[in-house]
Amino acid sequence: MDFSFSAEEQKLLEEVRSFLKTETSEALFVECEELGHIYGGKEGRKFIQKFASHGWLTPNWPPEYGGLGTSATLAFAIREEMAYVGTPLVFVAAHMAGPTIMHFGSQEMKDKWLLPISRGEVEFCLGYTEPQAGSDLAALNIRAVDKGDSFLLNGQKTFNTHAHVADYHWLGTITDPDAKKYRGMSLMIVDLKSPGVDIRPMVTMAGWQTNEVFYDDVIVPKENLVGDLNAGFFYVMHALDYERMFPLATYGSLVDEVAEYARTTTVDGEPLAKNPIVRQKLAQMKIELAANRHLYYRLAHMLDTGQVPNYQASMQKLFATEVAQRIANTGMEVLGMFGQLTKDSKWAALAGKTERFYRTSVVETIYAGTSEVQRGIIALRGLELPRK
Amino acid sequence: MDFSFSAEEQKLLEEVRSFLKTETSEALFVECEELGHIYGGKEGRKFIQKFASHGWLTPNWPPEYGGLGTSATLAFAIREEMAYVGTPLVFVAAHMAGPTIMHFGSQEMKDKWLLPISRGEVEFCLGYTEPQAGSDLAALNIRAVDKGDSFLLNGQKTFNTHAHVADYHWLGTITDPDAKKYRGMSLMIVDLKSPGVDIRPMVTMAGWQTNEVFYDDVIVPKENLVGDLNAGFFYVMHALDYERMFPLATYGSLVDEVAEYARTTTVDGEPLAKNPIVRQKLAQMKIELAANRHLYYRLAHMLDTGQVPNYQASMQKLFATEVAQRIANTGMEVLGMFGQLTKDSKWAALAGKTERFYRTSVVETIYAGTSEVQRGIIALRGLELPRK
Amino acid sequence: MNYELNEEQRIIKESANRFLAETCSTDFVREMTEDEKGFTQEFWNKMAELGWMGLPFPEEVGGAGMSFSDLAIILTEMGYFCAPGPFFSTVVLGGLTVLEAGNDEQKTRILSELAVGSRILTLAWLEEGGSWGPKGINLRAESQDGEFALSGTKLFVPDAHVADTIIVAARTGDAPEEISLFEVDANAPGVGITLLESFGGDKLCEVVFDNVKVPMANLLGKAGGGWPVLNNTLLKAAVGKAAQMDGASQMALKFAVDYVKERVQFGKLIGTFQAVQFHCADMLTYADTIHFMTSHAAWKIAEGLPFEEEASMCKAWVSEAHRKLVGLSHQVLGGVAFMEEHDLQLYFRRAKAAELAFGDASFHREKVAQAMGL
Amino acid sequence: MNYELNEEQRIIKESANRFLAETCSTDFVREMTEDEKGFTQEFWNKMAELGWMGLPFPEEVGGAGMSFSDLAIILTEMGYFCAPGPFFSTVVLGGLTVLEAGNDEQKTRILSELAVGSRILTLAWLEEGGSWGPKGINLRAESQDGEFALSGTKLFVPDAHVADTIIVAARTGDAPEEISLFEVDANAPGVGITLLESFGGDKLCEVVFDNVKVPMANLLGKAGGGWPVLNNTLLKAAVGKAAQMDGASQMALKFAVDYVKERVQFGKLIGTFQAVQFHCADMLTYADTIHFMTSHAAWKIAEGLPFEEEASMCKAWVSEAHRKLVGLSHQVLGGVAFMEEHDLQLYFRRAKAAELAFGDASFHREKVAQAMGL
Repeated sequence: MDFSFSAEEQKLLEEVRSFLKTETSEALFVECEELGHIYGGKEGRKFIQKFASHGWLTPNWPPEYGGLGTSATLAFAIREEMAYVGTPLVFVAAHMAGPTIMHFGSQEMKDKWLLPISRGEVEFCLGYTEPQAGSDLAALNIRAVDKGDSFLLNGQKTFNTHAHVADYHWLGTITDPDAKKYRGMSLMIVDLKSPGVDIRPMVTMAGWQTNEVFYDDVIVPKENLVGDLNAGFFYVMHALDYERMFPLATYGSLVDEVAEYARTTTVDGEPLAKNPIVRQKLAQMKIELAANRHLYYRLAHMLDTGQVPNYQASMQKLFATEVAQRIANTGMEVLGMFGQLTKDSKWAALAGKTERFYRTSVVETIYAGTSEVQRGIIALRGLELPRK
Repeated sequence: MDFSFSAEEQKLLEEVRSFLKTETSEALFVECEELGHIYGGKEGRKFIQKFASHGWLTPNWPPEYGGLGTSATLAFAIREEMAYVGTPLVFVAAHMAGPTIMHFGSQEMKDKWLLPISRGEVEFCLGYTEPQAGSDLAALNIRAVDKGDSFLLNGQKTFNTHAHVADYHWLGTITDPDAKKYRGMSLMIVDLKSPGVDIRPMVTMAGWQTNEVFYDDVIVPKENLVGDLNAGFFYVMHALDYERMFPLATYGSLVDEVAEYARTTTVDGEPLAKNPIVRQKLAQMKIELAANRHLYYRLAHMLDTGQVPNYQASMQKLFATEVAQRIANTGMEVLGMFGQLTKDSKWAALAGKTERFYRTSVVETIYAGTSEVQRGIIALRGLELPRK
Repeated sequence: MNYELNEEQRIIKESANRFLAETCSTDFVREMTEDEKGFTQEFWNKMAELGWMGLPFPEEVGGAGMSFSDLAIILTEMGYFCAPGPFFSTVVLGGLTVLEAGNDEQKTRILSELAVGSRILTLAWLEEGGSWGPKGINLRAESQDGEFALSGTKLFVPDAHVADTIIVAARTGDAPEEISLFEVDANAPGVGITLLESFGGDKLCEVVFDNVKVPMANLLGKAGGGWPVLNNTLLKAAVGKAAQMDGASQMALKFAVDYVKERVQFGKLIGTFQAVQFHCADMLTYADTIHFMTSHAAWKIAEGLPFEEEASMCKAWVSEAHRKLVGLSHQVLGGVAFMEEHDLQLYFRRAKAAELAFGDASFHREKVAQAMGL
Repeated sequence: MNYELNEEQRIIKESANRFLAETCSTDFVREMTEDEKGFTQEFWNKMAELGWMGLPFPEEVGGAGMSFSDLAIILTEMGYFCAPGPFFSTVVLGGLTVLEAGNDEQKTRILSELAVGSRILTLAWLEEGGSWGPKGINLRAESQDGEFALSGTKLFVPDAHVADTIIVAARTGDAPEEISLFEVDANAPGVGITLLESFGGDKLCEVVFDNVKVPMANLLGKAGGGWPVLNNTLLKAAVGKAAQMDGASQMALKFAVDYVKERVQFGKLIGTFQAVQFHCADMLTYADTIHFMTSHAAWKIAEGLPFEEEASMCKAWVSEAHRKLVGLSHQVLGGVAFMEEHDLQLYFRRAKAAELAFGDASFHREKVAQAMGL
């Protein structure tokens, strides 16, 4: 057992921290907000390309594809640092599509995509969910029909966060409608500027934007098929095992800020921090963050030792997102009436961060596999409970 | 809406309270304990017969069968009073078998059983569960074969609390093994002194005794069949709707005692009751007791207005038993190290009541329909969610 | 014991439900949330015509002489539909305080206007310190030249921006509870009102009092005797807020139940999944206990019985149970209800605002502990 | 970062598991729970032969010079099997205190005997007041005629009835933290030991000190300097207790999982019901987090790093998570495990005792709050 970073890892993390401190400009955050709390505009890309130029976007990729060949642990740690300061965190191209291309893509595909991705030059967005296929990926309707050199795509996706600023869609689509479920789906890369693609904004209750994407006779060159035809479901599952991680440091930063608020706010002549109930609540959040941190770095450790995370990734997602909701709610409780004031309000505490997180936290236990889906995976895969 | 007892009800409850205060002798509790924390010995029967002589054992029965013709509300309230002082509470004869006989029994059966039951002269015990049929009553194995004037009974029951002191078994048994599930079960009254009945003690982790009962060619006279042949499952379900109630006052008394302990115990120079965390915990228990009380009296109100409790009874059972577990645990938390000492220990707090309740509380969410069964009923019957 | 509404109450409930179903669509609610004023005169006038404003006040002052339980029924329906506007501020916060503390002249004058919908009231008590107790009230009312001069800042004053009259809790002495209540004209010189942007969808204001002159006659109740009145109003308001949550719970439950009966995933209606069933079962249990705890506290108030402990038990329970219920509804509805366009978010926002209003669960548990003699 | 045991630790774990599987059946555990002494000399000697007693002590005093992490592995396996006896009292409470506070003579003398299993130790610190802090220690040690005289009563002293040596925390001054530690012969005149009947299955004692004379040389560490040492030991003991809960969690999980894979109700294996699956999933999540929180705190101690915050985070989390895990196991097993004859009740009892021991979750959360600068 070893719960520390190596000296080398620490040094690199120190550099990342210092970069994040100096390079996260006001303009970056303003742009994000204007894009519907979504990173991917000019400032965002400038930032991430500079960040990526150190190899930090894909640190555990091999150097030939633009990585540093570091441990997964370090990659996980870097994401925690990014999460803590509130910069964009999940890069579909670098963190989901890239590894799948690396594992399953043709040499041509690797050569074409991996270096630009590692440099932060192209942005992808995820295209799995459809209205009737939320937790149930076997229920996809979108069709890609083989037209020789290309596929002809028709259908609809929903909850495509980032689509309005991304370059490409990392799309799951039916390529064999007659196949048994899961066996007729393929992954392809679709240029979002293709004729026939219609991206319509959807606004969430957290204020940030996601999108519906409609495909009407969209042509996708065959070279954009990822790996084998009809193997998409397998690739998605594989990516889930390898790529799922939910750094909770964003919410961790809220705990720190709420604790600081409690230390510096006086109620009835006493610092809020001296209220035993407030103390219990904040300490509990600290403890749950610590527990999550172990579930998180266990995944990295497994990757670093050649193991494939499985139910462990579900457990971390489940745990992290439920903690996230408790943290947001605890923040609202500690801040009291002041917590409900939004950013622009004169009397807002913590610049409205708490109420924003509180709204955002609603979706945490829903997206990327609901808590119910995760508990099922833990039971069936982690404990091998019977399916029937 | 009206949340008060009538003046008449209050007066009668006052009498009950005063009776319980003076008539619950040390000898009664000692005997109970010696019988494996089970009521039904000599002292117990003396007590209940005196109690019943006022009509209080079956207050809502019609006077011709030994009741007072009161509201169900009053009957529910009397049981709360009994629960609070820790006297026996559930009488299978008076509270489960009797009402079913009244609804479905022949006139002969009513004439034979109801008055003695209302006077507390006969004790029944429940005989539903079998090793393979816990939550699932459709899985009974015990067989009663028609032999003309009688049934011949063979099989086994388990978790028959009270069997070692009761006179009769209120038994669910298969009478038509070829019938579809639920349609081949009958209820009958079996004399526990019959030849071929073997009662073996089972000791629970709470210290109290329950029993396995083995039937080996036991003869049961036909007149002991309750209502129609093969209609037993219907009767059991009907009784559940009408007779389920879980007065929480036993645990309520623990809350009061723990609160008193907190008021009178000083830790680090301050009364435990001044500890804000202790205050929150005890207040929460008080609140949950109040919420349960409404679910409880709603059932009485429904009965008094000719409605049939359904999911409402499941909800009360579910809620009450989960609160019971939280109360027992809260008691242990407030008492700290002293709570784990048992009754005979010199330093035991509250004479070990807390640790005893803590052990007992384990089974609350399991017996008489697990919390899982109750939640299912609430969803399916209360909200009409789809079965498939 | 009787767990059902009486005939008259059923009629109140049904007519309120019918009226709001017709007039208070969620489109209207959304529009009013964006609207600076937060309600339309038309909507307000209709409620007044229905006699809602005067419902809990004596007939002598133009009210209907009905009980707090009856008022709670209206509030429940308003909660069910997220009805906007200063009804709660006017009737519960303002009206009940005047009824409790005002002299005959004040009661007649204020409540008769209130009852016909021509006077909007609110109550200003919270300040910067974030305290719920009397020590948190530091806005001073200095007595000078036969009048009072008020200076200080009140926060979280609901609907002050549209109020005609603000009842202000002000400090008139140094002892902790030396608080007095004043009827203050919202348009008086020196009163500065600013809307606070709040996520709950309600209209909370900062109200700055800059040497605002208030005539002696505008003192409500005895000088220095304001705290018990205020405390009383705030506990009633807590129960009134619980009634709104009661109604809102029914709607959040309905969203979920309707959805799980039609949404298919993995080839099945999701309502057939045990996990979904259990979430819904827990919602129903929360909904029923919310309803009973609220009804009980309201009944205590209505009957003129001591209601403090029941009010705090009610607010403590309902605040958390309602939040959890709405959370389960979100969980069951999944991504669909995370969209701004789904109405559940309206309830989610109001649930938290209602939880915080008039003391959250911890605050009221502490009050229950006091009542338990701890 | 490395979340796995190293090779040596795996060997320790496997051999401990093998030994206890052979020698420590639950029949034995039940027998020892009834037994007044609570263990057999044979069992004790075997553990000593395996080198368990001396494991965390330096080689100079006959120990194995291994780390607290290694010790935690042994404790985990002991928790898995509910191993009885005064191992924890002797090694963790007694031994680690001597190691920390003792001078060379004391360390050599006491620990070398401890390491071969010929001296049983325990620690007496709690008293009637129920306080966990130094103020709760009121048993006085009066210095007179070149020795100390101890008078007072200690409670909840584990295994005192079989101990050779009791380390006693006594008050030697009036300042809150003026506490000193003494090595006291359990058989000294004036020492009166009574077993307390406790539901957890462990052996807790009342120890009365009636003017017990203790030579100066038996002072452990500096006079008045006992509190930091004691506090240190108790935090390590909290982590050690968590290690036992870690092992116990694995067994309680195993009971449930084995059962749901074979128990049929409603025509199905109950492990196919989503509700049962979710209970089991939550158990596994508790088990994994318990394991990591414990391993981390133990590692901090082993590495000689500041461990106070991790120890308290560990005990706060594990105390509650383990109780909930055992509760879920009970819920899944149903009536079967409510029977005395099912072994889960052994774990249920020990779970609560372990939760209370060395401070419950609230106590340690408060410590975490302090560490957070709140």
